[in-house]
Amino acid sequence: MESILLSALVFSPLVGILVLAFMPNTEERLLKTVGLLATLLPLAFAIITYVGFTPGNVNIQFVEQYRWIDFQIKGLPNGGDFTINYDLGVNGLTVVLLLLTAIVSTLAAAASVWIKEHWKGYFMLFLLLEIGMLGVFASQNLLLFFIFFEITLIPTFFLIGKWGYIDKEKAAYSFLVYNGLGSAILLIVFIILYMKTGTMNYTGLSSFLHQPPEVLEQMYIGDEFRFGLLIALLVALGVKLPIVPLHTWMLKVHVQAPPSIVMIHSGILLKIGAYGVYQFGIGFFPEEFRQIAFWIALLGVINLLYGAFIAFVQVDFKRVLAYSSVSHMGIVLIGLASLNGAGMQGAMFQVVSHGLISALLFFLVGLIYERTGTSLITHLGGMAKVMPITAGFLLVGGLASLGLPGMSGFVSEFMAFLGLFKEMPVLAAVGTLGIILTAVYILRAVLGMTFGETKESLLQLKEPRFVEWLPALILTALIVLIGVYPAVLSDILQLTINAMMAGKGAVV
Amino acid sequence: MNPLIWIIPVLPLLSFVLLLLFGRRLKEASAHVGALLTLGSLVLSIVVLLNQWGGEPVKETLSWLTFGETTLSAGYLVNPLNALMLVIVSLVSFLVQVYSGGYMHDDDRFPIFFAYLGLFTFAMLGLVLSPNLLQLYVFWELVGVGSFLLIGYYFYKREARSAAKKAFIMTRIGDVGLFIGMILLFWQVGSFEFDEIFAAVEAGEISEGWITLTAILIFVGAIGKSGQFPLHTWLPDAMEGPTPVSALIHAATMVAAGVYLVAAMFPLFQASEAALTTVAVVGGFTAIFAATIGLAQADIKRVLAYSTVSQLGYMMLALGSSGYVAGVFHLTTHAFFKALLFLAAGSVIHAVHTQNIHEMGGLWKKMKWTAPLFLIGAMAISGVPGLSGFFSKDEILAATYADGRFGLFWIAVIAAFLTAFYMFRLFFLVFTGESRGIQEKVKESPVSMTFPMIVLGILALIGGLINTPFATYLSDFLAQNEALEIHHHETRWWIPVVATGVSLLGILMAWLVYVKKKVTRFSESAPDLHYILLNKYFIDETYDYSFVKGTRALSYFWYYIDRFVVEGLVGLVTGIVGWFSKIGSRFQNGQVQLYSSVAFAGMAILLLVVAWIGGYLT
Amino acid sequence: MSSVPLSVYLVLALILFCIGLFGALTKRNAVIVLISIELMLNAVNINLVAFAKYGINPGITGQIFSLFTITVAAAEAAVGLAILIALYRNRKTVNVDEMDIMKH
Amino acid sequence: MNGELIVFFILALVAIGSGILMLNLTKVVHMVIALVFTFLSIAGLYVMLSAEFLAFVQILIYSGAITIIMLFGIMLTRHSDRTESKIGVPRTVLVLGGIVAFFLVMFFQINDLSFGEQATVLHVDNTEKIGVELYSKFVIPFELTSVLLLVALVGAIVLAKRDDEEEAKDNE
Repeated sequence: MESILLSALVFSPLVGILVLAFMPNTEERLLKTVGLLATLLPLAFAIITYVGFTPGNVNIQFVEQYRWIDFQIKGLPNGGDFTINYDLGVNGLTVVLLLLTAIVSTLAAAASVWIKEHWKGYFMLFLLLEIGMLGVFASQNLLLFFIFFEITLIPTFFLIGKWGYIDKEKAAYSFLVYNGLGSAILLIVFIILYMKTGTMNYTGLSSFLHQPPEVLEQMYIGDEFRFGLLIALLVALGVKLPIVPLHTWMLKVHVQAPPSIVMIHSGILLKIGAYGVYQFGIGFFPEEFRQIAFWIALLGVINLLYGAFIAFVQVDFKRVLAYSSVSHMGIVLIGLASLNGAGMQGAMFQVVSHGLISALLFFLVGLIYERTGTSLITHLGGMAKVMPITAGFLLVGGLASLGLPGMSGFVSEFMAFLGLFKEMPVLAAVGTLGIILTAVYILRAVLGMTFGETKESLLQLKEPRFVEWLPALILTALIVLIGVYPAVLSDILQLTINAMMAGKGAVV
Repeated sequence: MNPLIWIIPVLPLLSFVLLLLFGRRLKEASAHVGALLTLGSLVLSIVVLLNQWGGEPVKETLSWLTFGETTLSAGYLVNPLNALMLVIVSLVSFLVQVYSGGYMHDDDRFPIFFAYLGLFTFAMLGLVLSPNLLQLYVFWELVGVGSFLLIGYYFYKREARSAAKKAFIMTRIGDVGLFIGMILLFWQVGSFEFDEIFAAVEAGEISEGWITLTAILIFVGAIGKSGQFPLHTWLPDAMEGPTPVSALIHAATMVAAGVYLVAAMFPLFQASEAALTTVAVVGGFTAIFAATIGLAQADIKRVLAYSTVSQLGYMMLALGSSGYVAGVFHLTTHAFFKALLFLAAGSVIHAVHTQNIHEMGGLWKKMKWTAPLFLIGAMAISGVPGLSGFFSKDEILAATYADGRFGLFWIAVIAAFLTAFYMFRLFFLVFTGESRGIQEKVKESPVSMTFPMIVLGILALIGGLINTPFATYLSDFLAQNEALEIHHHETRWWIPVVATGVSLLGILMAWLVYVKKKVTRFSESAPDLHYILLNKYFIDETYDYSFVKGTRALSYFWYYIDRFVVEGLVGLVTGIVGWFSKIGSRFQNGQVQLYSSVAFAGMAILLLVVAWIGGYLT
Repeated sequence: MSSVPLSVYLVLALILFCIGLFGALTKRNAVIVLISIELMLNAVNINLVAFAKYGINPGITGQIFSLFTITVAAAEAAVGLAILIALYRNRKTVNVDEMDIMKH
Repeated sequence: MNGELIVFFILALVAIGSGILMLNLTKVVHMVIALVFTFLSIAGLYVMLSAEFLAFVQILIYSGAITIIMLFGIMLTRHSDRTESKIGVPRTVLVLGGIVAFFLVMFFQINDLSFGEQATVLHVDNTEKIGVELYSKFVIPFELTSVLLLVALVGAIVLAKRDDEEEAKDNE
């Protein structure tokens, strides 16, 4: 039963780090090639995991469990014996997220060709970041989650602060301070949970916390206490997600970080917040979550509209995308808050879909920035004439982002709203305004860049070569695949979500 | 029955993919690829239609998406209405592709154009074949994208860009209505499938209020797509696209999708009187409203565009008056004659390189094919007896009258008069009299362009015969659908007479004003009114100042909130922390005395606290 | 039997200690600071001697302890003054608030 | 009210009064002189507490040696003999507040502290007792103290001695 597949997956980027460590710092091409190849290893493992995953089985699969830390505190009511295991495993949701992580990482590594200096350090940090992301999704206990979560923070900080644009240091600090505070709260919650329950394992915690309130009351876990924990969790993860008004750091990161890192950041790192809300918020405190679901949905709608409105007046395409991320994360919240099969699945689809779409869009931003040195919409009019393929991909990305049917964005948006309309129709109707606004700001930005008269400064541009837009093609293919035949995802997600909902006795 | 039905939409999709991938190499041949594949669809569609004649509806689905206990499916459904629409769509699409082969000949992005046409045709056929609302919505949006891409085909033109954007956003506003309506209906019925929805409606499982609400929301989608008031403004602007596109999308097929949607959901609408009234009133109002604007426009395509809006209003009016057959019938005939008119207009534009009718004139002799065909189209739309438009319009008037909405009936009659007037204004200004513009040698268009026009001309001539008061083929055919209750209303002899009278009167008026010049033009007799009409009742401006500027203002408001309030709060927090650090660092001045003072004060406080808590201070 | 109670000595020592502390913390002249510290030590000595007489275990030990204290205080005064002089030679000041080079 | 108490109050008054005088005088020399009175009255208190030897030591070392050292220190370093107290009001308040708090807390604890019994024979052969104890029971601390003094001596000399280069510079 014990397989080391997940450990191999999570730590496989280490191979690349070790190889890079013994390479000279000056060989640009070689370093980039090795960096890219190193991401293929986790990709291969992720695919093996995905293929080997049995969708019909609700249990957590590929479990690895070893005793890790033992200690004793005398005089506690529950005996005071504590054990923390090294605990890895995947369910239907995380196996998808692992694959997404591996794919986006590989493509982001491909997008790293635009990195101009210190390639060795860049790729080592990059691979370290990948370990963190894979670990976050593969871990089955809070301590491991937290450790991997922190592993994602530090490399990201350096990657932004060293390889970003003009205001990179400020963005990096902003990132670190916000996320550091978030993870501090997270750690406090985790420790409290651990001290109260004596376990860090997700399943163990869920079953412990799903006991009747009277039983929990006797263990000094009263109603207010649980609400407090849940709200603390939401704040901590809300920074990551981000929930308005905790979003300002993300704008700076999206504008200042190098495109490859933003691909990762927007594609995967933000999703940790969504995953956390799902896994911890709903998983541990289903009843409490249900009681505050309206407020979460309200926050989701605010996110959706707020981001959309502001994106409408941005002049920098990167900022448009940053606010659009805020807006799209609102859909995740909406879906989660609806707490029914459709909504939850919509939220999870949105996690995957937005990961792919924003990766695509930021890849294109990188591609364009590399050629033109700008991402200001007003400086980029009429790009379709000189770079029709790039412009075409941009249009595809934009259409996907505004939820065009046939692409993944639609499925998630549709299901999230389908879920919300069942629970809170009025709020949902207000939220649909976001669908219109999304179309408005996306078209304004994308058409502003591609259509219209071609700016003179762009006239001598050349269309990128095939290998350069290959990542965009792959992402587009995935987006369309999910959009046309969502069952590829839903089949694997569904049982996990159903199990989650059954665990809390919700109406499916 | 026919396992190859799904091939019908796939062929144009294939054309899209092929042309997108290999278009650069195919160059000229791409027109042939596109047209041939569409011809395949057309042939298959005709086979399907013939099979439907007396046959049973066909429906096949497979699971598309599962959540919770619910499974959503995708598939295809063929019933009489769908089969008819299939033929109309693939026919017009085929003809337009043939026509475009000539019209777009000099364009260097030729293959892309045909790729887009393929995408659009695929989406439109998919829409028509949808067995459920969700799939319909999916293709509904894809159709919108096809339209958007084709309107913005001349991407380097600023107007094309804004027109494309406007078309997408305006229709999306309507789509959201459909979206909400669809979801609400789903939670009432538990399914998106048409047949299950109708079964639920019939069984009375849904309350009256819900039916009305969802039906009106779905109708909002139709308003957006079919350019009904108040979401009509995008359609005239969409004329920035190439003319064949206007013929295909903005006359014959896509804009008719709204009508099709109402027709396809007709049992739902029938269950609610309020919804039907809404449809009828919106349709009737749009019919006369757009017709009046059409009176004053100078751009040949815009006149046709407003005429399209007006005719679509007619169809809505028919459906709203329970005239299911009338609406579908007019949809069919309109597809023929309006496509014909657009193609003819395109032919004219192709020849004279202007769209302003005041710069044309005297083309009758120079364009031997185009001019008579345009005349046929104009007569058909005006309702000259014997032509297709006459029968369908007559049917609509009869349906409206039979439904007892006399106000709307007279509005429709006036609209018919206005239609005849502005169509012949157009005809006389373009084809008769003396040439007014600077026109070099005007040549008749090549065969690839005239051939489709001839086909459409024949259909416009005889298309009406499928449903005359004497031979009701169409209504019998449509009546095969059991979910529908089709009203047969007795024909009143005076309605055709009135209809003929007003249309002839309109033609006569136009002749008097523009040929004989006996009557002063109303731009001179009523300049204020003309000004208002020329500016389309200032609706664009109103929207611009209310919604567009409002959204922008709101956006800036939120943006500044974000910039100053949210970031200000963040700044405040960091500022406070920074302030504390500054104060703290002031204590780190290197003087031992200060350090010890602070340490001692701290110790004293601790001591006080401990003593206080320990109760030693009594 | 002595008629002066223990607490009076202790209060006196406390007052002297406070005076010394105040001087040590607020005076700028390093010499005065040193002297104030001596005063504080003296206050402590009073306590020790008082406890030697009135404490729980009265005995000679308290006095011996204060002897040590006095010795240490003397040593401290000597070293402190030496530091002061060295400092003065280098910086030409005996003001405590100018002695902050360790901050950097 | 007996004689002993009167003596105590006189001595305490002198000690506290000189202490406060020390705080308020402006000339450094005057301050040191004021403190001499405090030291002397503390010596008197020692006598009252049956610690005659300690009283002498107090007078010798504090009133004598340390005061002299301090005066030397003042003389060697004088550039202005006034200490202009420029300490800011907030800090004075801070220190004063801390001291008052400290005083109050302590005062309430020791105000009526009494252990009842007292040593009666402490004044008999006081010096001898100290000597015996010091050389028997406390011999190791005593030796350590001598080392400490030696270190202090050496340290003071090294610190106060001029650097060689400095000397060389001055001699030029």
